[in-house]
Amino acid sequence: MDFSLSDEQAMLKESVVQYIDKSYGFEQRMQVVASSAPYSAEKWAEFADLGWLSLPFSTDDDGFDGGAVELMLIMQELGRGLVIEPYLAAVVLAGGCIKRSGNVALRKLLLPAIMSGESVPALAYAERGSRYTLNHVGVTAVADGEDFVINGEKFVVLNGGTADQIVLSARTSGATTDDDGITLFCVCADVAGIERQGFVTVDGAHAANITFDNVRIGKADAVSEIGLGLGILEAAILDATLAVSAEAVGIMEALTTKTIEYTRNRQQFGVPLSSFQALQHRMVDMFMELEQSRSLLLRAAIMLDEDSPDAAAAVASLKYYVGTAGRKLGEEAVQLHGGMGVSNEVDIAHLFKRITVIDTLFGNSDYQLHRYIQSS
Amino acid sequence: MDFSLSDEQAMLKESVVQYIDKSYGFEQRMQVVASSAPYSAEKWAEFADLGWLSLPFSTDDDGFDGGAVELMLIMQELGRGLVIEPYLAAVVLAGGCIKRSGNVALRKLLLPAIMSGESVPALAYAERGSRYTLNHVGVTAVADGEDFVINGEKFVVLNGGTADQIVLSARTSGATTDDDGITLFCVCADVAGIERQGFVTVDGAHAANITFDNVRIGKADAVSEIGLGLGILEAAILDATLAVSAEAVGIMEALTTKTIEYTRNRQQFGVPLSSFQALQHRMVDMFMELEQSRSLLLRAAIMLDEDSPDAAAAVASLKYYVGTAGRKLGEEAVQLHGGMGVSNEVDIAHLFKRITVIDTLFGNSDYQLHRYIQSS
Amino acid sequence: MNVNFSPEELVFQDEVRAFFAEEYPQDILEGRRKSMLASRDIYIRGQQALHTKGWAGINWPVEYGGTGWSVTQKYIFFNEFAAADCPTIIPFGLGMVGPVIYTYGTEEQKEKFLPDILSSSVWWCQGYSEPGAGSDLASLKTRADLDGDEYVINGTKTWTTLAQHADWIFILARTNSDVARKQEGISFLLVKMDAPGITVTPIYTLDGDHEINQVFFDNVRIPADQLIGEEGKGWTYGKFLLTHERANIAGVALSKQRLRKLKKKLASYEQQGQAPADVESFRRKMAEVEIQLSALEYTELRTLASVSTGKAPGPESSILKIKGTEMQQAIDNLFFELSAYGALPNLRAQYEAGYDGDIVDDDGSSLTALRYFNFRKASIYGGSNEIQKNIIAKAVLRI
Amino acid sequence: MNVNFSPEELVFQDEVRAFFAEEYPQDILEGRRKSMLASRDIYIRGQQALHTKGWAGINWPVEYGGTGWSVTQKYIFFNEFAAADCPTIIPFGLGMVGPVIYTYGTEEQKEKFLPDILSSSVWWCQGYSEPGAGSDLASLKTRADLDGDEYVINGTKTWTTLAQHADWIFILARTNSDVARKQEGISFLLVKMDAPGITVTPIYTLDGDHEINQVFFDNVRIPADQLIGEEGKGWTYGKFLLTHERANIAGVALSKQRLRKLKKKLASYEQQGQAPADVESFRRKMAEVEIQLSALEYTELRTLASVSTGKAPGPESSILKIKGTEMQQAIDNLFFELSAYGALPNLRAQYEAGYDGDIVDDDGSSLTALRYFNFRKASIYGGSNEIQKNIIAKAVLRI
Repeated sequence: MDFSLSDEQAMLKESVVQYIDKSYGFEQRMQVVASSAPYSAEKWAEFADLGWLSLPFSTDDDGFDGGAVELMLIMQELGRGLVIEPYLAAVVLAGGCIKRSGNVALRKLLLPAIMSGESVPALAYAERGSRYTLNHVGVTAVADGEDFVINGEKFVVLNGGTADQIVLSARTSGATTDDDGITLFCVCADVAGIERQGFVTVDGAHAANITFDNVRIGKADAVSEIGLGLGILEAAILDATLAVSAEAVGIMEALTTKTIEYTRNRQQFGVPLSSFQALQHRMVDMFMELEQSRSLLLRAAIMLDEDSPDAAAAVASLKYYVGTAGRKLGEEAVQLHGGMGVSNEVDIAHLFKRITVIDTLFGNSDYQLHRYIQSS
Repeated sequence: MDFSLSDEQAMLKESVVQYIDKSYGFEQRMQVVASSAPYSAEKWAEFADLGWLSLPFSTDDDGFDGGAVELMLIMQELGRGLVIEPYLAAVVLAGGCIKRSGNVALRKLLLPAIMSGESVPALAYAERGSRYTLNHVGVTAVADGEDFVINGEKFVVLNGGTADQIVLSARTSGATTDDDGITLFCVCADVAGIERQGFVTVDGAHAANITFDNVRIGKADAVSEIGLGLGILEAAILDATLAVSAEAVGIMEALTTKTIEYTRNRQQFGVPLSSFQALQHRMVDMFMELEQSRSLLLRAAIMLDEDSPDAAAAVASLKYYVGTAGRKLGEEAVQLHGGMGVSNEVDIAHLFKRITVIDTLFGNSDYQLHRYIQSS
Repeated sequence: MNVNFSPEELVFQDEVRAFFAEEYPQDILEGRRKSMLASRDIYIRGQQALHTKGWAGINWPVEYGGTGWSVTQKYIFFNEFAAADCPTIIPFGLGMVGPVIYTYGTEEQKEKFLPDILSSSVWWCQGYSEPGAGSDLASLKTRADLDGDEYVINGTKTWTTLAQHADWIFILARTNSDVARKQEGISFLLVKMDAPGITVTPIYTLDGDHEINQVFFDNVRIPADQLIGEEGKGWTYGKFLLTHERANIAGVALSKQRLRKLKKKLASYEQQGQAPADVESFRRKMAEVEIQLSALEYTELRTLASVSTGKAPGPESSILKIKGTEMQQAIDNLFFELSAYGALPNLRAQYEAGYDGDIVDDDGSSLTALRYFNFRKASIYGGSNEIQKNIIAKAVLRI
Repeated sequence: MNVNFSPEELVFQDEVRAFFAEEYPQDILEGRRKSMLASRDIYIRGQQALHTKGWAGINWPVEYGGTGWSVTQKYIFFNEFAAADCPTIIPFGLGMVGPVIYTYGTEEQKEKFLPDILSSSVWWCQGYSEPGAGSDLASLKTRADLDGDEYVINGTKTWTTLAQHADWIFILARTNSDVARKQEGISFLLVKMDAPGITVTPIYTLDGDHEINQVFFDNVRIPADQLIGEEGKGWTYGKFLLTHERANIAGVALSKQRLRKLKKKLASYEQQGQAPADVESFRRKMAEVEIQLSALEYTELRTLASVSTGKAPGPESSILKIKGTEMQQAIDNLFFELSAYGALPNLRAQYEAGYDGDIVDDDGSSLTALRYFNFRKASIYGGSNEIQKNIIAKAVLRI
């Protein structure tokens, strides 16, 4: 057993920490959120320069071959800094499907553009009524000669409004919730028949509902083998679940630190808020939940990297835990900030909103506990 | 809507309060618990004199015709005073079955003896493996001419070790968990074939497992109609569930009051424990749970008395609540008493044990929530 | 003891039901059922409909134009009010300053202010909290200095709900700094919002809504007869106001209605095959809230019953605030959970009156996160739940 | 980062397993599996079996006869120890006074005491708490006055676990009252339990067990060389002891083993048709505990890993105490819940060695309530969980 970071990992961590502390201020972030742009293209280019966009891709694809531990390290800091750029959507979700593709030509075409920051794709998997189940795929892809014709709607596609490429799950055979018969495709967002209804999400990010109306696509655009896409999708979502959990831990860290700091400085009844024992004990509870979450994160990341048969259960337990404890911690942080906590001007409110949204992504804590029980 | 007590109810309450405060000290109680006797015969005689043993019986049977509100009033105080005498077992459970019997001769025979304190019966309904379901009856009563022959075992019969009469549920037809085919009988505890293995329960009361080995009994001893006993049993258990919930509320009151008093008097770090805000807020939580429990108790009692179709759901929700909140409150009381809380010398420990046991009686909070959902 | 309604009460219940089904503006109710957000106009029209019926002063004595209703009548009214999906009654006039004026005001003040409050022709807001004085309200710094027959007011109020709509504000201000206890120098004043020197600036809450404000007072002059009662007694009146408005403070009727809607939403999700994976666990959580609400309803009724026998609502009624807001928030959370990805789009605009773009979300899911966010305030305002616990500890448990 | 065991560690794991399967007294393990209560003799024989193997000083350095094991080895050992159902190692000698003696004791003291501790031929108990000094330990009143070359001890210790079996006791006593901070006048002393003037009286815990005691000191004289380290530094040594013994303090291995047993019990109840009515809800509660335990296991490993790199176990390890005891108590509670009416009979006697009466309860259910009751102490002793939170607030969060 060894819990120490390798030199490369320590360097990666250090560089992300420094970038977030020095170059990613809350006010700049809020300017982007207030603008019509979904994120800062400038920041995205910096991420590319820093190599972050290449992190999870294999050295065969000219990536840095980062695993779950590296993903954990970067996402924790993106969480702490409330980074609005679509790292999750483009790199972890869409990139995570593409990198697992056996379609070498497609990989060679798409991955370099993602790593350079030129392409910022999205993954469309959820549907109205699918909740969190990945095999619920009602969008159809019907073979027509060498082509497939896609029809249907995808729901709340993160970064879906401005993505240049859309990876989507479509049903090439079987019934709506069959495991078999799901194929992943990658389509250019501007092809005929795609309509995107973009919107802002409640945490200030951007997403879209996307309808496909007789969208024609070639076999060469299949990311997975025909009918066998669920495995790739599940693997990408597992990574993404770890990623948002790590992001949540970063947010929990920020919420805890900022709450302690606020109560130290805020005077009430002539003394600092932090001198009230009832509040102290609640902050200790926050701290303990943070530490327990860190532990489960570490555990899940290592198990994923070791390809442990319990990795899926470990990720489910992690996501369950950060869902429950993270949201509670967010509520406590807001409560202890009093009126300040519910003002949109203050970072606490945005950290709280993001950690709430994270609970919903890829299945909330209730769902994850259910999965954990089924898988253990 | 009217939440005020009638004059008779107010008098009843006052008399029980006074008795508990003046005549039922903790030390006397503990002497009885330490002795080999299951309870004090002297106290029991006093209960009879005070009319408590006649409370729930109809005026036709020379009782006082008390309803759920009266039962609530008396049980709250018995809880507060940690009364060890088997009021629940003899009067509410066994008496509650007998009073609903259509067998007038049996009623006229048994009830006067119960009301005078001469007979102290028990109700045997649970079995190994029945958990809390009343229709799980494996004890058989097979018709043999004018008689029934009883075989099988009843489990954890409260007051079962010394009861003179045993009311029991037995199966006269059908499969082990059928609703139909259950008959209630009343047998003399000393007839041939009954063996009782008595023991002390973890809260200091007495109970027994009772085996029936070819116990022969006459048709005249049937409390219910043949095969139709479940309804009576359910009604008696519903009353009893209200009764122990009221007892729990009395215990919660005592736990809260005593904890506040203890923390006021106990000095730590040079100041009273009660001056620590973290502990104050926890005591406020105790108080709030007590008040919420009181409310649900009142609601269930009134609904039972009004024969509301929602009465069973109201009792289930009450029992669920006092189970959850009561046990939490007990744990908090022990915790705030520190080392004193886990010493067998101190009343807190016994209040805590009793409220823990109450959660188990007639179905714990988990079971009651399940029932509530099914009945609403 | 009984909880059945008397024949007279049943007649009253029918009357209330008929009123909401027929007389009350139906367009308002329909809008609310579609989860539309309420505008200033909607609030006012709703309250004026009540006034027309004579039901605006729910807790007011008959002599001041109130209903004089019994506890049971109020209970019936609020249940029907919530079941009809009425927009909330803005409390600052009818629930707060009105009772202060008829209790402590002069005859002139009563004549001048009460009719407009009852008829909702004047919108009031409340100036208590300050940037440096939230839970520790008594440390407020806004000053009102007597200058001839005028008070000159300087300071900043914050957290002022819907001040942007308000015609008048009631404030607590310091009229005397030279006192032993900081509570003693505080007075209760009425200020017209168009007085020179008042500036209102919005504070956006975390859900993006403009509901609260800062109100700046820069040498604002008001006639001295806009002081309520005695100078320096403002703290007493302010506390009266906070402990007086207990009817419906727990919001039980509204929470019950929302729970009914939640159950409907779950049933419809189940029909469409999109119930939570562990639907029984969700049902247990709903049942737990429902039971807490049943308890709270009776805790409130017990409190009101005791008030109706002449006792003042005691500090134990802080329970109503704590548990009531906890239940509101628990229900918010269940709506959010049930909505899954549907909660993520921030589609406030499309629910506003006059919106005619595409409807992205047709079952109200997209408002669940926003409401959940917004109502985190419930455990903070009106004396935070921590302050309520301090009150119970001190005044009830005496520790 | 990795959590796989190295080949050497796997060999070690096999060795530990083989030891418990073959060398360790099997009658002890069988008795434990039947939920029998442990006697003095059983504890001692168990510890002596470890000693024979050289595994008694688990956390001790090799130079004092310890194992010198790595964090991973200790982790492996404690998991196997728990999985084999071994009776707990009584901590007062091996875990507490031993490390104090080899760290702060004189060479003479080391020679005199350490071998007997390692071989479990002497039973130690701990004299910290006093009737008036529980969580506020530093306010203790027991005095030790130097008289020539002897200390004269007067006072009362309470909560003294298994003092009835003990040959020696280590105590904190006040040797100087004339100090600025009350912590400063406290010394750490070793006392033989048969010294004249010592009286031990039992305190029965709420489950009826005799586990704790009061120990009275009435002019008890001990040689001055039974002082550890310097006079007045006892507080430091006492704190060292409390923060040093962190390995296994969270009890994760034991809790994991108990959770395995709970699952078995549930499976057998399901087979017999007597599972809880809402078995899924029970399973969710089990899963929640299991996840908390996984987290705690890693929190502990992280702490130990950081200690193994030379850092002292910090105050953040108070988490291990708080969460560890919470999990123990949560599992107690689940056992109690699952047992239903089977938990009610108080049948302690029939589980004791030598009992030959009727067996009322054959699945251990009747011990579940008693254990639940008894282990409420876990969040009180060793510095109550409230004190642990104060420590974290002050020393980690710096508030």
